Amino acid sequence: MRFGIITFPGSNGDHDALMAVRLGLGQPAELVWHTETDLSNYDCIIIPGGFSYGDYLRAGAIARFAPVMQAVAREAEAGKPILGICNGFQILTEAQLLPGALLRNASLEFVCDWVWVRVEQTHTPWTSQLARGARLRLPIAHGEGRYFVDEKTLGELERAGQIVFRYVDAEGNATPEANPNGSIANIAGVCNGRGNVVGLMPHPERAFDRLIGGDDGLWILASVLAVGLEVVRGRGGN
Amino acid sequence: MNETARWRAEVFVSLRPGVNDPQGLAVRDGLRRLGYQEVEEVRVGRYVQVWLQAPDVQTAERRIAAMCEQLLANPVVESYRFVIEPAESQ
Amino acid sequence: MNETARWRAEVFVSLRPGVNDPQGLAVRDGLRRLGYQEVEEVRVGRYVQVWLQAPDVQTAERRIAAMCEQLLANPVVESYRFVIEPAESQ
Amino acid sequence: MPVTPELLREVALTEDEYQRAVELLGREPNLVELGMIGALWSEHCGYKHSRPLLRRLPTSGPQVVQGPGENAGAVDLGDGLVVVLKIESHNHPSAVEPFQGAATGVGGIVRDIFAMGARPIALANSLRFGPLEESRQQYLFHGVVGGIGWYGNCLGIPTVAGDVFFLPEYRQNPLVNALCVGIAERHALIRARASGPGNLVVLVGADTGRDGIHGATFASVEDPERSHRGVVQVGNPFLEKLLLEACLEVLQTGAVVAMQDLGAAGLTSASAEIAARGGTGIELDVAAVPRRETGMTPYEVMLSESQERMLLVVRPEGLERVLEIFRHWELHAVVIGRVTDDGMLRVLDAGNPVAELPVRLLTEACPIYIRQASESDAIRTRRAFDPDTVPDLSVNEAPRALLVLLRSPNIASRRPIYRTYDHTILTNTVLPPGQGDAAVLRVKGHRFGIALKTDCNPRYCLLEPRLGAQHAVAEATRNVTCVGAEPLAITDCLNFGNPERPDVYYQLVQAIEGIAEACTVLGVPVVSGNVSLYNETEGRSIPPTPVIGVVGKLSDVSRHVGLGFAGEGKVFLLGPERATLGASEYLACLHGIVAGSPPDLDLELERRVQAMVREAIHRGIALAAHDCSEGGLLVALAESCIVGTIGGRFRVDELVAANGRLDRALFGEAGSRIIVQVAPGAEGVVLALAHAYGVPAFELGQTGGDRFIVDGIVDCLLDDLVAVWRDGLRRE
Ligand SMILES: Nc1ncnc2c1ncn2[C@@H]1O[C@H](COP(=O)(O)OP(=O)(O)O)[C@@H](O)[C@H]1O
Ligand SMILES: [Mg+2]
Repeated sequence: MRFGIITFPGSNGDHDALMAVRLGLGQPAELVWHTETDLSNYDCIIIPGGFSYGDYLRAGAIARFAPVMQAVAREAEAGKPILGICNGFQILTEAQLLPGALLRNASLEFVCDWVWVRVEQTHTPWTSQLARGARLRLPIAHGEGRYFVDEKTLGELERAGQIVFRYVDAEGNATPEANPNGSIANIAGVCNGRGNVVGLMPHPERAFDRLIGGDDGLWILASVLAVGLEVVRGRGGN
Repeated sequence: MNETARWRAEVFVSLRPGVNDPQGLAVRDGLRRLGYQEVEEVRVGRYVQVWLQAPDVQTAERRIAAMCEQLLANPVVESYRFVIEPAESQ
Repeated sequence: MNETARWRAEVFVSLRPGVNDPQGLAVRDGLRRLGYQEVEEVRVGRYVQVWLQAPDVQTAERRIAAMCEQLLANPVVESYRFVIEPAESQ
Repeated sequence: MPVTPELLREVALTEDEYQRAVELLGREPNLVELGMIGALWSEHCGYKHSRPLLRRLPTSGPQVVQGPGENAGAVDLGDGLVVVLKIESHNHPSAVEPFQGAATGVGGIVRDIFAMGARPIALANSLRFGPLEESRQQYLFHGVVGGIGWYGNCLGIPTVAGDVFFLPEYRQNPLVNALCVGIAERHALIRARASGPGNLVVLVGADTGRDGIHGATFASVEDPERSHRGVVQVGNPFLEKLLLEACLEVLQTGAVVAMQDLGAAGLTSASAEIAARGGTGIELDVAAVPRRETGMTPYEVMLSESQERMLLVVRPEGLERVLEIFRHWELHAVVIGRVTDDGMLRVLDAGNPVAELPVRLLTEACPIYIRQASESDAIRTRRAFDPDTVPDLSVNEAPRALLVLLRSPNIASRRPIYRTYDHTILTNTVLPPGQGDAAVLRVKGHRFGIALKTDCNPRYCLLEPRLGAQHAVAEATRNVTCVGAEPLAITDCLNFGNPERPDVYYQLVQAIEGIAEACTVLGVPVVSGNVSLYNETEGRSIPPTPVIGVVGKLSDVSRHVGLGFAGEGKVFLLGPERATLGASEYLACLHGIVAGSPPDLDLELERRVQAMVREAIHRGIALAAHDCSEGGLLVALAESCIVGTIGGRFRVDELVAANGRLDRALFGEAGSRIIVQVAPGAEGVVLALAHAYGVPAFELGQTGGDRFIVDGIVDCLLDDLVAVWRDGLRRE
């Protein structure tokens, strides 16, 4: 499966995503510069972390207007698996390809740590190989990760199964102490209505090897491979 | 644009009521600790000054409103307000 | 304080002229890329709203000025300006 | 032009220095030239007090690929790779605007690393403040930590190590030292030497504004706050990220002859330095320099310290390709001049000459000062204090003393700091901050890894600078050893007061001697560094603070250990059994006394202890290792239990007997001490190893359970220790 990893000026997680896919998954991956307008070559797309355009104004606000984002919107519409990580998640919400907004952490501080998240939905291509309720240990590193939607939208997201990950403690409970940034309802990641576009604040691409603290992130990145396999089968392969 | 003038817009962006503003809380607490007990509430937003060319104030207003909608504010969580005045030309 | 009223101050903090404002540059370039070619310069600062109790507007002004000096702005790189108006009491 | 005393003060030249310049030049310099000479003859650029002293540092070794003199030092790692390292201070700017001051400090040191053609892979920082109880110190602390985090996080370079110390003497003069480490292919290292007359000088990055004019002289004058408001700069890490990527890409073209970052004294310093190293001259036209502000004079353009700019020397035939790459990264790059063969730095303004100075006058003719050195009586008196005159600790008071120390800002958990630094980005961080005595990073595709740490106990240095500096080298290398790495090289940052005062000059001389001695015995060369003098306000100077940054190599990165006890096992103390209360954290925290003589240091023993611990880790018989530093033995044991989330039961009666006092045994400090947890069954091997290396070893006890027990002295829940240690840096 070919992964396209989008690089904006100021992206800094692009290389990590590339390494995670190549070294962790053993799949081909390429960096795609933000001026690119055609993403049809890739089977799935990652919008990585970083500080696109310095995160000036609001994280992701300026990047969402990059030429490549029109192509992203097209592919999202077409149902291609798209994963926004950290700054990528922020860009996707700014572009309104995902609901809600990401605000400054409640602590007002940047936070870098390892956290537990619980898988809430498995109908997305990025969680298809995980069990509902499964816990993953992943790094976070962000200053604007406080997920916000109004109460009404929150109810809709719950009902539509769009809440994909929540911050939990080691026992799997979504407690206030387990919430690193003040996100509403401990939300760590969401998807669009169709489920193919997923955004999350934790960094699965930084957890692909035990030597650097863990490899739970591979579950997320590898899930999409299974989807790819189905696509190939559907095309009449074996 | 053959006949234009120079304008300065001041845009005030703030979080919508109902959206938590931890920075406002922190500033409020900081002020109280410094002895400003009379402070009841603080909200922190963005103050953006934009200098632009436009033939008339109506056009300038229209353009600034569009910039706010598109980029300067995020309608999901923020509201904005602006004022425009002529700027001395450079 | 036995006879006080409620005031709302709007404080506008911006970087002093001449101080590099990378955020302003990024926003300016962003706006231009979006087609707002008429934008000449952008500077991004803070917009702080403070609700406070004070017996009269002079006191409110004096207090707000002191808060700006002490906490709301860093006089080394920033300048500020504020307006005060009566706020409806809570 | 009338040369008034005010004018000379403005450019920070003395009357004598001015006369020297006139003599060398054979005429009076004009205003632009005077500004240029003043900037390059400042302490910051010219090292006029430290240069002769720095010659005493050992700088060579088989591993050294590049010693001092370039933008950064470089050391061989094997497999064709080198590690590049450099530390730098940003003390004065941080005192005035802590957030931006610290942020731009990170920006500067990162540029030094990629100017060598190395990709930056990690950052560290060494910080000093006044007492954290004071609100102004909290403001400085939060500002500095915030600025460091912001810049590094935004750039995407992990900040993985550092050290912090709080002492009243830093109240007016906080210290902010930033260290960056990069990796390069040995053959691709680039030097900042402008060679090849006719080659083009290209300026790339931020537009030039009136930022920090005279920042270099400012950093060499006392009391920044009063005299130099308004020179603060706002950093742009986003632009720096583009610059970093673009510069590394441009080097691949082979068209770049030299690269130099613009730091203190801006274009003047950058162009003079590359010309001096290349033995050439340079001609620039300031009219070509892109400006952020209108109406700037040539003087301002030449001395502006606008951040995020680099100077390159490019072969004409490769120019188009180079500019093309910069365009791709959306950066401004322009040709502003060319290399000449006449040894002159010539500045034009739209073709009209505005300055013409011999390069050597700027760089090599800088006056050198050797000052009177004498120790202050006050310090001699303080050192003579006998800690035995304080009453010994009673057994009942020991648990409380332990809690007081664990809560001390000099000992408490650093998590509130490093949690705000991205330390997982780049996916190389094997031992993150807080987990080991040094950070460990892997190098993808290679078996080896590298370790990194900074250290300096300013109390030791205050009371006895030479010994204190030796301790700094010993502690930093020991920390690197404690994760299993062999110390490879040192980068040092010498933070001192005004060297024109005999007592400060004495400290400087002594500290440099101390570093030199320790480096020699431990076999670790100094390959780069930085000097920051005049750190004083109203005649009150900071304690001498020679910060030592060490980079080490693990031949097999998977063979590392952390500082936290890993499950159950026996614990040993390696190193001297006797400790000292003089200059200790214990005396300061429990008795309010900063006096006495720091622990003495047997550098030979230090070398053996470190070698032994590295071997134990390498052979897999040490499961954890932790250096005993501030707070002494009991604090070190508690820290290893806390980080390992496992209790333990220990006994120290032998040590109490040997030390003659309970407080000295429990909380006294000493060099060359490491506690190790030994793999079950390997206790005999460790003792044999200790014997073979001539290292004293004492069995301390056994880990396990959820209580922290020292027989007859302390018995509490480990969680009670965690609670105070965790929040010691949090003050509201
Ligand atoms: N300013 C800092 N930035 C990042 N990490 C830091 C900083 N200060 C301390 N640390 C980390 O916290 C841990 C404890 O540091 P320190 O107390 O200096 O250790 P030691 O006493 O063993 O030298 C180390 O992992 C160190 O790298
Ligand atoms: Mg310590």
